[in-house]
This record gives sequence, structure tokens and C-alpha cells, in this order.
Amino acid sequence: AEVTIPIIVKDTTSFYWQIVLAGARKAGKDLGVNVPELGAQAETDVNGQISILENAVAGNPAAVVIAPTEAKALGKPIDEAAAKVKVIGIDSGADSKAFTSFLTTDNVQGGRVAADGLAAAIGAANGGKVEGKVALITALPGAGSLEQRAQGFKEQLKAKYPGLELIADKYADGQATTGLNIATDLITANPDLKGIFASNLIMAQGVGQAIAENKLAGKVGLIGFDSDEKLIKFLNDGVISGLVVQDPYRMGYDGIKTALAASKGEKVEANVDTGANLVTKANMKDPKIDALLNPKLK
Amino acid sequence: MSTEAIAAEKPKRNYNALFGLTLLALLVLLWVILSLSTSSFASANNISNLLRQGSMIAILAVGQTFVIITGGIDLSVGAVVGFATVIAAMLINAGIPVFLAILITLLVGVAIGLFHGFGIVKMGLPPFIITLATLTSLRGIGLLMTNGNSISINNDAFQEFSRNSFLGVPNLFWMVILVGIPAYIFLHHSRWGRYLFSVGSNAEASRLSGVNVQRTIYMAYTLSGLCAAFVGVLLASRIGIGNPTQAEGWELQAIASSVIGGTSLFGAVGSVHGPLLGAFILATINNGANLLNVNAFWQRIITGVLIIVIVYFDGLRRRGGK
Amino acid sequence: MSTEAIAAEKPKRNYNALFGLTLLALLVLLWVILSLSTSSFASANNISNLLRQGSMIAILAVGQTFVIITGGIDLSVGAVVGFATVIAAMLINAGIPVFLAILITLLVGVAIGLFHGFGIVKMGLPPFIITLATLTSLRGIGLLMTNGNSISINNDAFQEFSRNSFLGVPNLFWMVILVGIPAYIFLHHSRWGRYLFSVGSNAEASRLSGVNVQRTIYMAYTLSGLCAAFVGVLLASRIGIGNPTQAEGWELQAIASSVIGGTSLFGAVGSVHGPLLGAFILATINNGANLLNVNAFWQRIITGVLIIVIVYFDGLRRRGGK
Amino acid sequence: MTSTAQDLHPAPVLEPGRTILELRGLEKKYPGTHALKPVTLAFKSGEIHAIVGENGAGKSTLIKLLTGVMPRTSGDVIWEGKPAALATPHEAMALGINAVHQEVVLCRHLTVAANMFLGEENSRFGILQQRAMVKEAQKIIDDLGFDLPAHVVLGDLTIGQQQLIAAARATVRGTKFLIFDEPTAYLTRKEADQLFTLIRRLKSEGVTIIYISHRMEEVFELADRVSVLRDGTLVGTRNIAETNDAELVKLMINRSIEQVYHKEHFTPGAAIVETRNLSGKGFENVSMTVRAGEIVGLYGLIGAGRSEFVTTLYGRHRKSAGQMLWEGKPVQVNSEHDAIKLGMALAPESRRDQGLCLNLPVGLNLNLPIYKRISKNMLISGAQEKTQADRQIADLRIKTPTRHALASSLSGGNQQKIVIGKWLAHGAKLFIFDEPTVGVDVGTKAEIYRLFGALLSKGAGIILISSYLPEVYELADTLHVFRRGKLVATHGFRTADHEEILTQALAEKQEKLGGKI
Ligand SMILES: Nc1ncnc2c1ncn2[C@@H]1O[C@H](COP(=O)(O)OP(=O)(O)OP(=O)(O)O)[C@@H](O)[C@H]1O
Ligand SMILES: Nc1ncnc2c1ncn2[C@@H]1O[C@H](COP(=O)(O)OP(=O)(O)OP(=O)(O)O)[C@@H](O)[C@H]1O
Ligand SMILES: [Mg+2]
Ligand SMILES: [Mg+2]
Repeated sequence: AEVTIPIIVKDTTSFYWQIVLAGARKAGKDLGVNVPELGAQAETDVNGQISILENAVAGNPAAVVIAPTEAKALGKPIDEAAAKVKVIGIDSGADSKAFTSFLTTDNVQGGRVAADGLAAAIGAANGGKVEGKVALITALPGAGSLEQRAQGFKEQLKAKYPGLELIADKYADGQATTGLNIATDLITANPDLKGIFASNLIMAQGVGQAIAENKLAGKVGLIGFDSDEKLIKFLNDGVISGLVVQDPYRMGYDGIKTALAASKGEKVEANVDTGANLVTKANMKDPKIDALLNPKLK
Repeated sequence: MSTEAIAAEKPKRNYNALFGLTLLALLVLLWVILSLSTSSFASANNISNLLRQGSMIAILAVGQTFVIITGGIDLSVGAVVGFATVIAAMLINAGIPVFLAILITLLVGVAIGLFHGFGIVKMGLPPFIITLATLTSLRGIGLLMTNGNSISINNDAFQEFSRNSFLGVPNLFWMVILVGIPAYIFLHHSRWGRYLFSVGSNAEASRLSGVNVQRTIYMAYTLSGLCAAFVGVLLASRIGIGNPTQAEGWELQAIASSVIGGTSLFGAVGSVHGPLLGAFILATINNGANLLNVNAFWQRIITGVLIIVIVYFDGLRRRGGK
Repeated sequence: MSTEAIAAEKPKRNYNALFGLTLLALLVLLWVILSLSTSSFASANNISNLLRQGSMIAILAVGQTFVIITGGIDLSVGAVVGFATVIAAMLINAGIPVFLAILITLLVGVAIGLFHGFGIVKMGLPPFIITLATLTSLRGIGLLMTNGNSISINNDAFQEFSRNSFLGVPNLFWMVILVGIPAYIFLHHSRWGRYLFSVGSNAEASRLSGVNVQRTIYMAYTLSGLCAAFVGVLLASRIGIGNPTQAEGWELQAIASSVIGGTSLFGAVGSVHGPLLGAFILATINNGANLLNVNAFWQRIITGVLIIVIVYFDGLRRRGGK
Repeated sequence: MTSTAQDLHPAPVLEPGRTILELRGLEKKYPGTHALKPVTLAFKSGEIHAIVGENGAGKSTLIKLLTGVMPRTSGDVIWEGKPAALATPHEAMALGINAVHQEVVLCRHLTVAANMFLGEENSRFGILQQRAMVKEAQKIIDDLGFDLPAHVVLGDLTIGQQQLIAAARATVRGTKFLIFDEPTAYLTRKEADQLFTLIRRLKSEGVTIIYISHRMEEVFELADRVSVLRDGTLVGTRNIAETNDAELVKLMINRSIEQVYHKEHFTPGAAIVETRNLSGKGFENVSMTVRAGEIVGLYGLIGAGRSEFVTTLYGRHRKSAGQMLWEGKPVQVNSEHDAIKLGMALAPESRRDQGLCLNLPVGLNLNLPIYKRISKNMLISGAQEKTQADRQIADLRIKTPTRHALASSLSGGNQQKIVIGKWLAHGAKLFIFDEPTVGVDVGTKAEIYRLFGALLSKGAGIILISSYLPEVYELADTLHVFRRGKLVATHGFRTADHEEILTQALAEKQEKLGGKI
């Protein structure tokens, strides 16, 4: 029979995870592995992901690839799963020593990269002066990776950019419209706002719209996280100053590849950093970056 | 118990107008407080923003109110909005003229509403259940169609619409007026509106009086679906993407707006201006909290508490006013 | 219209048992199909998983059913579950004995239920509104308490509980039995249960017959809050964290389970075994879809369609059986 | 020309006068109940045709078929010579068939005017002519002599007033054929007279009227012909001049009743309850005493405050002033629960809104007040639950297949028996019956009155509210007359005549009376 290696992502309804799945799918095709694509339907649905992991292990696969929604919560279930099959972690960590291999973007590092990008954008717009008010908009409370991005962002501001003052640290409800409304109101309340970090795809879409709507492109810097067609268009239009882009496609592809190797008993690297890159209008045409921005889906 | 509605008949009218005024007073009070406590609230720019922010929920709340007046509920509206953004985005990107794309999207909303009517009238399902099922399924269908992706709409004119203003008033708010005035005439001055109330009050009595109860129910859900699809078009224009997971939870916001606006969940009590005011009260709370940089978590708590307080006092007034 | 519940009266019992059997038959049918179509479904391991996965919604659905029988609705249960995980996590991490921490968490659930009762009985608010307000506020309060983070529970024994089994049956499922049996006796064989039905059917008539309507309503919401807090403890044990945003949308799943299990949203119709079966049918659909590698989006669509189909046929049977 | 169908149901032999509506083998089966066995009957244009029969005989069912509310199982309805499908109420109305249904079925949230024009609104260019409708409605109401405003919300009116509106609205719809299903159930004599005037006027305009009632004297006062239904079968049609009370009763219940108003006299015992200047919402300064073994009747017009008075006694509403004594001791009754604990029982006036859990089984309804007693250690005794319910069903001859049938599936009169029956097992010292015989047939009425006797013999006291003067007149040992919330006169058993009592209740001339205590 065919070898089965399920991949379990955090939220199947988000584009980012669809790219991870696309990478995994491609790997499955290339390597002749059956890859069930599983995942919760919201990043906050921890319990749902645990159930999915349990179900996946019950199917006696060769190995499991998982992106844990919550480090602590998934620790025990992953230990339990690892007792039966090899477990490969991608994207985010979990409190478990049972991972055979771990391919991740460091979200904290991603947050730091975002801070650097925002600082650069503000500098460029203000004749090199990196000072002024900035804001952070997080899509949802309670999602681990978003918290890590916020953490990295704030750490980096404090450490490297004392001139940038974080005046608002807002949570939305996962809706682009809410991100839009919050950004509009922040701009209204702080006409001298210099920059915003919108720490995931959907927030960047909403906040980008707010900046476009208020015709503030170039005046208020905006750094997003991840990319899709819409955000690339914003980047082209100058609405977005930069995007922190991970390599979800590679995470998916290499996750399956590593899992297959591990299941055969081959030795695999314990930790792989797939990197977080800052994409700006300047570097977006680089072949390497272009591949990140336009992953070969399907 | 509740002394009620049908604003248009005379002594009632005064009464309901008074309630409209109470709510309006609350809204104005909020505005005054916010104007005094923040420098930016009263700016023309912010007022525009506020009007834009409240518009979509306001339109949803009007559609929802029709349904609630008949004693039903429509939990699907948020999902319909998300689904409609997908339909509109796909059609526009397929090169279909915007006008036609909008029309087709609206027809999809109508079809969903008719399906709800069918489920309730012909299959005998409770409104809560059929609309809950649609909510679940519709997001699934939308996700299948987009594969979880957002569809970026490649038509700038379409997007411009929701950003622009006409006579200094944001286009989105004009849309509220465009929906609100016919809705007002329909609900308070047409026999169809009257039948919505009578069905909500006593469906059996209405049937015995020759009112076509089934058609009335179809109508209520169709209008709600239509309003939701229309909001979907507006949302697609505003955020420039089609994405089925958008507008999550908007059904609850629409219901809350409607109830804050004096609609009774037991049916037969409601108006058009009430839900509009309710939606803008909620929008003001959020806008003000953002301007005052209130913690997002506090915003939720405040919203919950205000819902209780407003509905409680509305109930008191209603009972006392008898 | 609806032919009635109250399993305990005799021919009713047969009848209801029959309905229980119809649902049970559906569940068994699903199981047989899944056993034949997947190699892994029928494994002991998977059955354990399935029982664990359905347990929490099942317990919520029982609490919800008490409320729905009185003609109300409790939209807050998901938020209460999330909030309870936070309370339990904080207490346990503060070094309070697990037993005491659980007790306090349950009391918080009771307090929330009492607050709902108060809002409905004393403030005259519609159940939909007061529980919607709690839903909104409670998540806000929980987020404030945790500052948006998850609280890691540093007590392994507590977490082991939900992972372990007793006599080969997962502890979580034992909890369903622990809740289900007293709930069954309470609803079908005690006068309090009868009062829930009578209040749901006609509160005024019950009151004039000497039933303490207010206390009955307090009781229903308190039990629902208690069940939700209990599920919160179980969830905290299962995921090992306290996080107020957990269990989002579980209220709708609980309501759907209850209705699939034959509870009428118009009140006065319902049982304990129905919602339990309903919850496990929904869990089976999800479990099976995962095993069959059905696209997650299709899962939503299937769930929505199945809700319609089951409730429709239940309605048919109910009317036909008259 | 013989077809099988006509062999089965030959067209009835017509008496002189055009036949407007004809029933041929009309039949209705509910699941489990054969409510109407094939009925063949012709109604003549311009006649008032009464239909009488026991509770559950099928009267309302017949009406529901004629008005398109329910589909018939078989048979034909011929309207003005042509078969009519009568599938929807709308169709019936289009033909000119209207009805005032048994329970008040109007929309309580809408105004009086909106209710009167419901389904037939005047509109111009799609816009309702609301002011015109209110004006027109007011004119119709005034014309009929009802003293009611057309612009108020219906729910603010009393049940009786709502009933009048229901009657009034049926007359404004181009009606050729009008059915009244127990229209006087909630009316006092004055309102009933207004209604009769209306009915006679309609008759003179050529409208055919079906009149259903359990009150024989109304039938004799109004009708030209009368048909009797028993157990769903038409057992006879008579010209009113050729029949009498006794014959109709015999036809209805298949036995004769010597005396409907069964009255036993007991020597009054100690006072059970006494009020001193009790005031509350809707009534003021009421002082009265109820002793063991006596029936205290409360008579008055609709809205006179009797229901408010007794519900306040019963703790449903707060008193605003005055004092209440229970067996000589002052008591505070703050809730129904307190009242029941003291030993009161109330059978409220509206069985639909206050009396029954309609979508629950008969058995549960009957046992509701006594679950505490038939529970042990928190659990209900199933055996007792059964015996208690079955006993009431047998004793009161409640017509139901089993105690598991839903209360809503019973006919109006049988529902009323449940409302009363639930208190019999509970037992009480003071029974308050608010309009207990509304919609109850003669046979059952007699049973209920006999039941009063039984309760009295056990030392209970009874407060009987009735808007039907003969009832209180014949039964009450003490008769209090209420007018506008005040107790205006008190009489002993048969010490005043109907006229006098009626004048006191009406009292068009201010405070001329009041002395007669
Ligand atoms: N919806 C229904 N389902 C089942 N049985 C019904 C239904 N409605 C009426 N019945 C039964 O049909 C029979 C006739 O009822 P109907 O209401 O016509 O009596 P009625 O003559 O009007 O009595 P009443 O004087 O008490 O109003 C009764 O036995 C009643 O229980
Ligand atoms: N819910 C209410 N709110 C305000 N007034 C009321 C209410 N119910 C009744 N009333 C008024 O109180 C007065 C007494 O009404 P009540 O029902 O006690 O009269 P009644 O003598 O029992 O008449 P009926 O024969 O109609 O039962 C009436 O004027 C009535 O309009
Ligand atoms: Mg009848
Ligand atoms: Mg009364």
C-alpha cells in the first residue's frame, strides 16, 4: 500500500496554510506519498486540532507533520502520538521533545524583521529620521504565532528603535473590516501616526485598505505578514511598505520529505529554519523573493 | 404585555417617534461626550468614518428586523455577506460588467432567502436551525470556491465606490438611506409590512383573515437575504477582496442592533429607524473606544454591558409607557 | 403541534424510546458505514478518540437542553467554557488544590447561570440578549485576565485525567455518564423536570398552578452554566491551558446537537438522551470525515445539510406519529 | 340520474327558500379522532341557523372546514349551486364566507383598526390609507354601539372587548355567510344584546348566519332553525318553533337533564376568607366574606374588575391597600404559591393563556399542582401520576383518548374540564372559578355545578365569577355586583330579580343604588 503521511495545519481556511498544504501536496506527488490535508478551521481551535491529531494517528500513518496551534496544549498529545509514529513539526513549536525534526519560521524573529522593515520605511519617508508613533494590530487574541510576532516586534522596537513609540497595541476579531476600522480610527486619533504593523494576512488587507482609503500611502508606513495577490498589489501601489514573508510552500514540501525520510529510519536534521524575509517594492522582483510571493499552487 | 409598534398609526406614531427620540438622544449623548473627550471625534473625517463603519451592520439589521418581526431569526446573514463577496469578486474578475455582477450577487442573496422560506414553510424547520445550517454550509461552499484564498478584485472603479463620498456624505451611508427609505415605507406604510407584524403577532389569526402567511415568511427571509447580499457587495467594494470567512459574527451584531433598536425577539414589535440607530450606537461605541485607545478587551465588556442596559431600559419604558 | 416528550410517561416512553432508537439507528448506521469504508474507524483507539471528541459538546448540549425546554436559549455556553478554562488554570497555577479549583470554577459557572436567570426573571430581558451580552463580555473579561495569552497549567496530574481511560473507556466519556444519568432522572423523573416542561409550554398557567416559574428559570440557566463550567474544566484538562478564546462557536454546536436530538426550540419538547446522541452523531461525522480525508470545507457543507435532513425527518416523524 | 356519490349522500330535501350553501357527506378525520362523520345539510339564504351539541361534538370542526382553515377528509360543499374547494381561508372569504372563531383569534400587537382591516387593507398606490381605515373602523364600531376606540392596541382590551371586535370585523368584509362560534362566551348580557342587534341587522340584509352556542335561550331567541350534532353525527334539524329546550338537550346528550342549575344549600360555616377595603389595580375598596359551604357569586360587566380582584386575592398581583383575613387571621399573600399553601385554588378565565400547557399531555396538566405530593425523595411516583390523572379523566368525563394526548387536541369544553380538574385532586378550602363554564356544554355544565355541590359539602367555599347572569343568579348564595372596580350591591340567593341586578351592573344613572346591602 501507499505510504500515508498526513499534514495537520492550524487553520485550513487561511491562504497561508493553503500554501503549506500545496507544498505538501507537491511533495506527496513527487515522492509517491498519500498526503491527507488536515487542520482546524481557526487558529484558536486548540481542542479541534488535538482531535484531528488523534484521528490522524488512529489511521496508522507512516509519520505525521503538524503545525501546533498552541505550544503547551499540543505538547502532551504530540508526545502521545510520537509513541506510535514519527512526528515532524513545522511552523511553530510545541512543548514536546518528541519531534523527530522541526522546520520553522521563528515568528519572534519575524516580528523583529517587521520592526526593522517599519523603521526603514519610516526613515525613508521622513528623510532618515526614525521617530514617531507606531501601532500594532493583531488579528485575534489567543493565537500563539501572532503573540510571538507581537513579542518580537515590541522587543526589537525597544532594543533598536528608541525613537519609535508604540502608541497602540490593538486586537481585532479576525475580520478585515475590523482591521480597517481600527486603522482608520487610529489614524484619526493620531494624525501624526508614522507606521503600523499588521501581523497577519487578513489584517494587512484591512489596514492596507484604510491607508488607501485615507490616501496616506507613503505617509504611514505599513508592514504586513505573509502575502497574497491583494497584498502584492498594495506593495506595488506603495500602500504597503513591506511584507514579512515566510516560506510556507517549502515548509509543507520539506515537512513531508523529512517525514518520509524519518519514517524510513533515515537520519534527519533536528532543526531547520525556513526563514522570514522582508519583501519590499525594491526586492520583490528578485527571483528568490518572487518564488516566495508566487508559490506554485496546485 | 408589550404595547406595541406599527409606528404609523396615530397615537402609536407619537409613541414610537418618542422611542426613536430616546435612542437618538442616547446616540447624540454619546457623540457629545466623545466630542468633548477627544479632539478628533467631531472632525468631518471621523464622522465620515463613523458613518462608513456603521453602514453595513445597519443594512443587515434592517433585513434582520423584517425576519424578527415575523417571530423568526436569520443567523445566516454574516455567512451570506462573506459568500456574496466571493460571488461578486469572481464575477467581476471574470470580466462581467459590474452592474450585472452586482445584480447576480443580489439574486444569489434572494435565492438563499427563498431557500430559508422554503425550509421554514414547506419543511417545517425552525428558523434558527435552517439558518444555522445555511451559515455552516455557505462558508464551506465559499471556502471550496476560493480554496481558502482571498480573491483580489481587479476593478478599481468598483473599489473606489465605497471610499468616495457624494455631497460630503460617504457613499456607504447613502446606501443606508437607499435601503432605509423604501424599507420604512414598506414596513410601516404598506400592507406587506402590516402582514409581517400580523404574522409575528398571531400567524393563525392572520391566516384566518386571509393573509398569505407563507408568502409573508418567504418575503421576510428573502428581504433579509437580499440585504445581506447587498452588504456583501458593499464589503467586497470596501475591502477589495472576496473572502468567505469575512463578516463572521455579523449576524449577532445585526441582531443586537435590531434589539437595541427596540425590536422584540418575540415578534410583532419593531421599526426601521430603530435598528439603524442601534447599529450606529454600536459603531459609535467602537469608534469612540478606538479613538480613546480603550483596550480591545474592555470594548467587548462595554458592548456587552451596554446591550443589557439599553434593552433593559427599553423594556422598562415599554412596560411603563403602557 | 408537536407530539410530546417527557419520556417518563408510559406510551410516551415507548414512543420516545423509539425516537431514541431512530437516532441511535442513524448513529449505528454511520458507524457501520465508516467501519466498512475505512480500516481505522473500528479500531479501539479510534473509538476512544470518538468518545472523547463528542463528550464535551454532549455535556454542553444537555445543559442547553434544559434551557431550551423552558423556551429559552443560552448563547453564552461557549464563552463560559473558555472563561472556565482561565479560572481553572489560574487557580491551579496559584497552587490551590485541584479539587478546590474545580469546585470554584463550577461555582463561577453557577454564578453566571444565576446572573442569566436574574436578567431574564428580574430585568425582563430576552434570553437571547442576556446570554449574547454575557458571551461578548465574558470573553472580554477572560482576555483582560490573561492579557490575551494562554495560561499554561503546571499540573500534570490534572492534564492526565482527560487523557486516561478507566475500564477501557476514556475518562471524558465517563464524565458524560456522570452528567447524563442524574440529568436523565432530573428531567424525566423529578418534578423539577416536569416544571421545566410546563414553564416552557405556558409559564402563566404553570405559575397559576403553583409552579415557581422564576425558580424554574433560574434552575435551567444555572444548570446550563454549571454544565458549561464543567466542560471548561474538562477542556482545561484536555488542552492544558487556560485561554478565554477557546470553545468559540460551541454554543451553536450544542444547540444543533440538542435540536438534532429532538429538542424543540419552541420549548416544552426534549429529552436527555436525544442531545447526547445528537452530539455523538456530529462527532462521528467529523471523525469519519477526517478518517476518509474529506476536505474540511466539505465537512462544513455536509454538517449543514445533515442538520437540515435530520431535523426535517424528526419533524415528519413527530407530525406523522401523532 | 343516479351516480354512486349521490346514492351515498343524497341531496337534502330543500324547504322553500333559496339554498345558499349545501354540505354533502362532509367528513373530517383527525389522526385518532373521527371528528365529523359524513354530514349532509343545506343552509337557506337569510336564515339564522343554530348548531348545538356537546363539547367535542364537532361543531368547530364543521366551521373550520367551511372556512378553509382545515382540509376536509371527504364530501362536497356546494356554494350557490357550484362545488367549492375551500382550500384556504382566503378562498372562503372571496366567496363571502366569514367566521368569528371560538377562541379569540386576532393579533394582539396590532391596533383595533388594523385588526378589522387585516387582509383587506385599503391602500392607494401601495400605501396604506391608515387614517381613513381608523376613521372607518371607528365608524363601524360606533354604528354597532360598541364603546371602544379604534386606534388602541388590541392587546390592551379585555377578552370580551376583543370578542366584540372579532364580531365587528367579520361584518365589514362583504359577507354573505357568517359563522359565529360561541361568540357570547365572554360577553355579558349588555354586550350580547349589542351582538344580537348586529346579527338581526345582518339577517335583514340577507346574510345567512350560523350560530353556535351552548346557551339554549340564545338559540331560541335568535335562530330560525337548529341542527344538533352528537359525536360528529348530525342527529337532527328542527324549526325553532317546533322544538323545545328539553328535546334539544335530549338530542345532544342522548339523555335528559331535569335541572341544569343543580344547587345544594348548606348552612354557611366559618369565614374562610375575608377582605377589608381591599384595593388593587382595576378595583378598589372591596370588602366581602366567603364562608365554608357557600358560593359567592361576582357579577358585573366586562372589565368590572372581578378578575383583577380574585387574581389579587390569589397573589398574582399586588394589592395596593386594604386587608385580607384567612380563617380570621390577617395574612399577606405575596405569590400564587402563598395562596395555594393557604388553601386557595384558581381556575382562571382564559384557558389558553392562563389555564393550560397546551402542547403538553393532559395527564401532566392535571397533575401539575400536585407533583410535590406525588413525589417521594425528589422522584415522581409513576403509578400515582397515572392513577391521579386517570381518576380526573373518568370523574369529569374528559373526552380524550388517553392521558398522554396533548391538551391542545381536545375540544374547548374538554380543555375547560382540565383547568377545573387539576384542582380537584389537590384539594383546597377556597375555590375560585373565573368563568368556569365558558364554552362548556349543558351536560357538562350540570356536572360542574354538581361538582360545586360536592366541594361545598366537604366544607369548601367558592367564589364564582360569571358574566352569564342566569348562572350566578341560580347558584350564588351571596351575589356581589361589581361596577367599574367597585362592589356596588350585594344580594342573597334569588332575592333580587335579573332586571335589578343588571341595572346595578350597568348603572347608567350615577350612584342611585348602593343602598341595597
Ligand atoms: N387538531 C386536532 N387534532 C386532533 N383532534 C382534534 C383536533 N381538533 C379537534 N379535535 C377533536 O375533534 C373533535 C371535535 O372537536 P370540535 O373542536 O369540533 O368540537 P366542538 O363541537 O367545537 O366542541 P366545543 O363545544 O367544546 O367547542 C374532538 O374530539 C376534538 O378532540
Ligand atoms: N393588563 C392590564 N393592564 C391595564 N389594565 C387592565 C389590564 N387588565 C385589565 N385591565 C383593566 O382592569 C379592569 C378590570 O378588568 P378585569 O379583567 O378584572 O374585569 P372583569 O370584571 O374580570 O371582566 P371580564 O368579564 O372581562 O373578565 C378593566 O378596566 C380592564 O380594562
Ligand atoms: Mg368548538
Ligand atoms: Mg375577568
